[in-house]
Amino acid sequence: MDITEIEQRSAVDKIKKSERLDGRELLEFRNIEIETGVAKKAEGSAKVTIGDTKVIAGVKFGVGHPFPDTPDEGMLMVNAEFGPMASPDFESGPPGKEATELSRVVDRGIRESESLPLQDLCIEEGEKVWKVMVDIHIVDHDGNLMDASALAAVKALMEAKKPGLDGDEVLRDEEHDFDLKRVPIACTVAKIAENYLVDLSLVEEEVTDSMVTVTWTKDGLCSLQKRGNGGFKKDELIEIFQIAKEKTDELRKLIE
Amino acid sequence: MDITEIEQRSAVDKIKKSERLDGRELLEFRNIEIETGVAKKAEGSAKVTIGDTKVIAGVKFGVGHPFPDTPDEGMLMVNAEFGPMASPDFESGPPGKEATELSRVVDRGIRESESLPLQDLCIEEGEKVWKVMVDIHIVDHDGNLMDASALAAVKALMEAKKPGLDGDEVLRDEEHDFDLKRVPIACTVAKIAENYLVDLSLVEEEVTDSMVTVTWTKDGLCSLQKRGNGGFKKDELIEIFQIAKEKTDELRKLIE
Amino acid sequence: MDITEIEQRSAVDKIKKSERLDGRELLEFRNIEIETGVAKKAEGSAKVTIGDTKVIAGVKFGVGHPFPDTPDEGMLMVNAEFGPMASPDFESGPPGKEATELSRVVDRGIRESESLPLQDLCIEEGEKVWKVMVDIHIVDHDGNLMDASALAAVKALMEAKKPGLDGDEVLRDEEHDFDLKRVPIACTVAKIAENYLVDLSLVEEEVTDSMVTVTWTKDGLCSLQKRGNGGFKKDELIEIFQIAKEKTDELRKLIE
Amino acid sequence: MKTMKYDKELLKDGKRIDGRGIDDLRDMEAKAGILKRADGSGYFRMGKTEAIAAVFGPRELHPQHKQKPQRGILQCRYNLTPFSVDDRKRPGPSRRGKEIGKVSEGALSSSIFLEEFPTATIDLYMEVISADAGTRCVALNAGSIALADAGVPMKGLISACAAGKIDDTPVLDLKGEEDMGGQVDLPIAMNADTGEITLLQMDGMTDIDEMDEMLELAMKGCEKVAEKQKEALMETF
Amino acid sequence: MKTMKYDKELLKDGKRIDGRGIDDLRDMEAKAGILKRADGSGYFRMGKTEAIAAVFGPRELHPQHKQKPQRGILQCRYNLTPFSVDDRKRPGPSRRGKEIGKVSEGALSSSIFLEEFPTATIDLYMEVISADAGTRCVALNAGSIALADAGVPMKGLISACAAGKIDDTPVLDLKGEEDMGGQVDLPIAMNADTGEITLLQMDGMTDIDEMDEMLELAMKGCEKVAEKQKEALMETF
Amino acid sequence: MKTMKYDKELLKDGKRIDGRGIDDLRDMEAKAGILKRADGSGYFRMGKTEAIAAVFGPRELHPQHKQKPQRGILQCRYNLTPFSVDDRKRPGPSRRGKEIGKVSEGALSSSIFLEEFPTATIDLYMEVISADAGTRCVALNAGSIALADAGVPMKGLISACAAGKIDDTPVLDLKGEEDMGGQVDLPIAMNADTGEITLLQMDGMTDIDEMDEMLELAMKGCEKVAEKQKEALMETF
Repeated sequence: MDITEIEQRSAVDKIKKSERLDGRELLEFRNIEIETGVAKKAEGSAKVTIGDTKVIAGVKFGVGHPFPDTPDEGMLMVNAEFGPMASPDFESGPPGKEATELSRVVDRGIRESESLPLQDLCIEEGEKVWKVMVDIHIVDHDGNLMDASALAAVKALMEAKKPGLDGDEVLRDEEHDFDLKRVPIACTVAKIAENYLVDLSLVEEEVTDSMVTVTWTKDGLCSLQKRGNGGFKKDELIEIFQIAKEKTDELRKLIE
Repeated sequence: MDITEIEQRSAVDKIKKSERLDGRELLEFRNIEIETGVAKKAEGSAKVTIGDTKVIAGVKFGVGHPFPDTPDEGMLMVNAEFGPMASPDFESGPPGKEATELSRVVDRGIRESESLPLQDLCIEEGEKVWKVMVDIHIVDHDGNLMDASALAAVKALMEAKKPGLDGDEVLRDEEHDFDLKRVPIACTVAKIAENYLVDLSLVEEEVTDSMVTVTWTKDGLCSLQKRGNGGFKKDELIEIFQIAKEKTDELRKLIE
Repeated sequence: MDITEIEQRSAVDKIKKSERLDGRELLEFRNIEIETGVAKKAEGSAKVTIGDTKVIAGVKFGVGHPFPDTPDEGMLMVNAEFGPMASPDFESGPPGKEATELSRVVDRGIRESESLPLQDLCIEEGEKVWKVMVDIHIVDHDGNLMDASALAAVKALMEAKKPGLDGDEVLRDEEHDFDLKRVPIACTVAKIAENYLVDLSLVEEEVTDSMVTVTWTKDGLCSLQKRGNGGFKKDELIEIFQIAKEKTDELRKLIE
Repeated sequence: MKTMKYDKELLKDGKRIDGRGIDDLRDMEAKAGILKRADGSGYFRMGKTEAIAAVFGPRELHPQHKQKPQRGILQCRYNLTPFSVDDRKRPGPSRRGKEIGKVSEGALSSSIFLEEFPTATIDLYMEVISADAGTRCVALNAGSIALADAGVPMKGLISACAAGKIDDTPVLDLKGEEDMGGQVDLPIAMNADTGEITLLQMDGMTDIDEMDEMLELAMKGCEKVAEKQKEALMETF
Repeated sequence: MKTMKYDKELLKDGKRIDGRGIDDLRDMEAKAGILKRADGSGYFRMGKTEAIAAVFGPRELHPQHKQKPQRGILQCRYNLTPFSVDDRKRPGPSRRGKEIGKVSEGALSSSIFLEEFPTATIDLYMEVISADAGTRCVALNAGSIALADAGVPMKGLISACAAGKIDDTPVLDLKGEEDMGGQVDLPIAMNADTGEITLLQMDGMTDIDEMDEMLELAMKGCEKVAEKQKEALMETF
Repeated sequence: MKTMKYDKELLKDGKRIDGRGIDDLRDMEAKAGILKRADGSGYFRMGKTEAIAAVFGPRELHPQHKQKPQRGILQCRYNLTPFSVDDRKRPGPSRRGKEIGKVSEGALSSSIFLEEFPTATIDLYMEVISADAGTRCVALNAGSIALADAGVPMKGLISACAAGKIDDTPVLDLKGEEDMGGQVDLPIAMNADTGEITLLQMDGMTDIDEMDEMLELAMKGCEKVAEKQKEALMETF
C-alpha cells in the first residue's frame, strides 16, 4: 500500500483547517492499547498499539563487566530493529539511520532521566554487574514509531523482574524487585501548516519535516531531539515543550 | 559450462526408463575415491571424489572454554565454504543458505549420533576443553555435495590425532589417540519421475525438487533432512530410509 | 575533477623529454611540509603535505595481551583509511585492496627495520603489554600516498610519548620517553618511458604500471614492494634501490 | 536437539510433565489479519511458543538477475526476536535461522501456485516472539495463515508440528524441557488435505519402525493444527 | 552526556575551570578551501576540538532508486578519526556517528536550495581530528563552511554551538571536563540570519525556564560562530 | 617475516635443516587440469606447501561500472583454507590475503593479453591447502598453470619462488622453520622467458649487494619452477 500524493495533500488541507483525516483533534492521540507479558521468555515485555502502529519491547537481563569509569553501576542497552515485517519499505539488515536514531533517543530518555537504578544493578564492584537489554521490535508501522517505542520500552522495564544469580548462572525462575525511579515519556510534536499536532500517522509524517521528540518525567524535561530537515524558532520550541508536557502527563496515566 | 534445458530433459527421459545419462543404475553411486592426509597441517584430513565432485575436509584442534551447560565436554564445530573455485555459480562471501544447510546437516549427523567422544575432550572441567573444528572445502561441484561432504568430514575425523597440550600451548607434533564411537554416513535419495535414485549429478539435481538426506550409523538412523521444494508421502519416506540404509552400509565399507 | 586522457598524454610526453608537467626534475619531490601535534588527543601525531597530497597519522597507546610467541614484546598495529573525503573515487566502507596494501607496507617498513623498541613496551611478561596503534588518515589525494603515509607514520611515532599506567588505567597526562631505534623512510620509484622518477602526482600514477616502494633506514634496506602490473629487470631494480637510498637520505633530514 | 543430561522423569504413568498424554498437543491459538501494512499476516501460539508472520507480495524481485522467467519464488525469513529466548539473542541472522528459512521455503513453495507470478517474489517474514520448543513449526503455522490471509493462490494449507521421543517413548509436540531432555526431535510440515510431507527434519538415534510411529503421531498433530488455522482464517471473513 | 561523578567545582566566582565566563566561547579558528580534490572544504576548531569537512557534488546519486525526482538530497557522514579520542576508536561507523550524520542532514538540508538539483546528491564528509566536547557542533561548522566553499546555493550559513548546565548554572560551550561533569548538554545549530534552529538535542534534567535561558545562550554563541565562519569564507576570495 | 627468536642453527657446513644446499629448491609437484567445472585449473606443491588454483573467464564483469572499455582485467583471490595452518584460520578474507591478491594481480596481469578481452574479467582463485612458507609463490605457480590450462592467451608463464637470508647467508626457497627464524624473506615472480620480475616483496634488513645475490638465487629458482610448470602443462595435451 503506497501513500499517494493525493492522500498527502488531503492531509495538509485538513490540517490547515485544524482538522485531521481520521477525525482526530490536532493534539489528540489515536487509540492506545498497552499489553504486558507478551513475550513469555523476557524478564519484562510490553506491546504498545497506537492506532495501527504496533511495537513490542522486551527486557532481558544478562551479566557482564562494568565500564571502567562506572565500576559500581549496571549497564543499559537499548536496541531497535525495523524488521521487514512492519512495512514494505523496511529491509532486512543492520539498523539504518532511522532505527539507530530511534533507539538512541529512547535510550537517552531513560538514561538521562536517571530512571534506571543502575547502582542497584551492581553485583560485584568493578567485576560483575547486571546488563539490562531492551529490544524494541517494530511490528506494524503506521506512524509515530518513536512515541510508541519509548512507551513500550519504559512499560517493559516497569514490568521487569530481576532474575536471581548463582555464581555466573542466571536463575530466570527467580523474580527480584526492580523498580524504576522515574517514568520518562516521549511525545513528538510536529508543526504542519502553522498548526502543532501530535501522534502523526504515516501520511502525516510524510508531509512534515519539522518534529521535536520531547521526553518528560514528572520531575522535568530530560531529553530533546529535533527530527527531520526543518527548523523552529525559539518561541515555537517553548510552546512545543509545553504541549509535550501536557500530553506526556496524559500518557503517563496509562502506564503507571 | 551451463546446464541446458536439453540436458535436463534427456536426464528426465532416461530416468523415466529407469536409466541414467552416464549409464549408471538408479541406485548406483559414481566412482568414489577417498584420499587421506591431503592437508599436511591439519590434524586429520580427507579428500573425497565422487565422479567429478571433489571435497576436502580438514580437522583442526584448538582449546577453548566449554559451554556452561556442558562443562565436561569438548566442542564440535562444522563449517562449509562453497568457494568460488568450485562452480561458476558460487560467489565469494559468507556462507549462503546452501552452504549453511550443508554444514548443519553434516554437523547434526556427527553430533546426534554421538559419534564424537566429547567427554574425552575435556581438559579441565568448566575451564578448558578441546574444540574440534571440521572445515569442509568444496573444490569441484558436479552434484551431491552433501554426501561427499559428510563422507569427507567423518573420514577426516577418523584420521585425526589429538595434539598434546602444555599449559595453553598446543603441541601439534604430539599425536594422541582420538577414536570416533560411531561412523555416521549420509545418503541423499531423490525421487524423479516415480523413480528413486541416489548420488545425483549436477544435471539430475537441477530436475528434482524432492530429496531426503538420510544419515545412518550401524546402530540406527540419526538424522534426516528433506531438501528442496517438493513433498513425500509417508510410505515413500519409509522406502527412502530403507534405500539409504543399504547404500550407507556400502559406503561405510569404503572408509572403515 | 577527472583526470583526462589529454593530461595523461601530456604527462608522458613531458617525461619522454625528461621533464614533468609541474616543472620538477624527474627525481625531485614536490614541496614537503611536516607539522606535528596536529591531533591533540593522540600520543603523537603528524601531518605530512607533499604537493597537494595531505596525510595525517596519529599514534594511540593501549594495553593488551602479548602474542603467545612474543610474551615480552609490545604490539604494533598500522591501519590506513582511504576516507571518502580525500578523493571523489574513494568510497566509505572497510579498507579496500589499495588501503590494505598501503598500511601493510608502512607496517613492514617499521616492523622489519626493528625501529620500534617492542621489548621496552612489555609491562608484565606474558600478561600485559603496550599496544602501539598507528592510524593513517588520508585527507587529500594528489598522488604518492605511500611515501607521504610512511613519513607521517614514522614522524608521529617519533613524536609520541608513552602514557603512564596505574593498574589497568592508562594515564594519558603522563609522558614517558619512547624513542625509535631507527627511522625507516619509504621512497617509491617509478619507471615511465625509460625514465625513473619519484613522488608521482596523481596523473603520473595513472600512466605507470611499474613502481617499487623501497624503504631504507640508515642501517640498510628493510622493505620492498613492487606495485602495479608491470615488471622490472634485475639491473633496473638495483638502480631503483640506489635512487631510493639517496632520496630517503634527503627525506630523513626533514624529520630527524 | 541438544545432548543434555536430564535428571527428572519426563513421562510417568503415560502422563507428561505438564499433564499431557502421549499424543496431545499443547493448547493452541491462531489469528489471521493482525497487521495493517502487510499484505497478509498471521499469529500462532502453541503453549509458550508463539510467532507472528507477515507476507508481502507478489512483488518485484530485486536484484533482477535472481528473477525466474517461468515462475515466482517464495523467500522466507525466520528470526528469533532478541527477547524470545533465555539469554538475549544478538539481532541478525544466525546459521540456524538461515537454515530454517531455507527449509521453510521448501515446506511452503509446493503449496503455492508460483507459476502464476513469473519473475515475482512473495516474501514471508516470520518472527518468533517466545521460544519454548517447536519454533520452526509454530512460525510455519503462522506463515501459512499469513499466505492465505494475503490471498496468495494455494493448493492447500501447510500445517506443522513435531513428534519426538522422550524416555524411549514416541510423543507428540515436545515443549521446552522435553526438547532439552529428549532423545529425538522430528519436526514435520504437511499439507493436511493431501498428506504430503513438505518439511522433514530429524535429530537423534532411532530406527525405521520408530520413525513410522513418530510420523503417524506428527501427521495427526498436523491435522489438528490445520483445523485451528482454518478457524482463524474463517474468522477474518 | 555521561553520568560521571565529578569531584571538583566546575564554576567558582562566575569563572570556569579555564577562566572563561558563563557566556564565553572557547577560542575559535576557521578556514575554508583547505583541500584540493574536494569541491569544497572547511576547517573549524573550538578549543581543543577540531574537525575538517569536504563536500563533493552535486553529483549523481547511486543507487538510482534512492534518487528523488523533484529535488536533490544531502548526505552527511560524521566520523571520529581513531586517534581523536582517549582510547583509540575502531574505524568504521558507530551508532553515535550514524545518528549525528542523520541530525546533521536535518540541520543543513533546509539551508540548501536542494530543489535546484533534482535526482542529485551533495555529499558532506566531516572528520573529527580531535574531540574535546562539542564535536558535532564543530563538525557542522566546518561542514557549513565546506558547503559554502563548494559554491552550493544556500539560504544562509548554519552555525552550531552547545549550551549546558554545570553546577546548576547555564553556561555556553562546554569543554571536555565540563561535559563529563555537567548536568545538561544542549547542542543546537541555527541559521544566524533567520534565527531558525535546525539542530536541537538535549540530554539531562531541566525545565522550560532553564531551557529558555540555555537556548538564549546557545543562540548568541551561534551568532559569534557565524562571524568566524564568514571571516574564513571571505579570506578565500 | 616474523621476528622470532630461533635457538637452533639453520645452516651447518653449508647444509640446511632438511639437508638441502644453499641454492636447492624443495621437491616440487605440478599438475594441470585437475578440476572439471573451472575453465582452467592447476596444482602446485613445494615441500609441504601446496595450493590449487582455478580460472573462470574471460567472462562478463559485474558490477558494470568496473568494466574497462579498452581491456579486460584480471581479478585474483588468494585464500588460506582454515586447516592449512597451525591454528585454524577463520574463513573470510584477511588483510594479508587481500594484499597478496593485489600483488598477484600485479604479478600476472602483464603476462596476459588483456587487451583481447575488453570489458571482461578473468577470475583466478587460489586456495592454499597446506602452508609451510612460500604460500604466495606456490599459489602463483598453481595460478599460472591454471591460466595456461584455461587457454588464456599469454606472453609467457609466470614462475615464483623466494630467496632469503638465514644465519647471515643468502639461500633459496625457505621452508617453515627457516622462514620463522630467518632474517630476510624475498619472494619474487618472474617471466622465465624474459627475466622480467613481476612480483617483488622483501622484509628484513639487507643491503644492495646482498639483494643482488638473493635476486640471482631467486631468479634461478624461478627458472626451475618454470620447467616443472611446463612439464605439467605438457602432460595435459
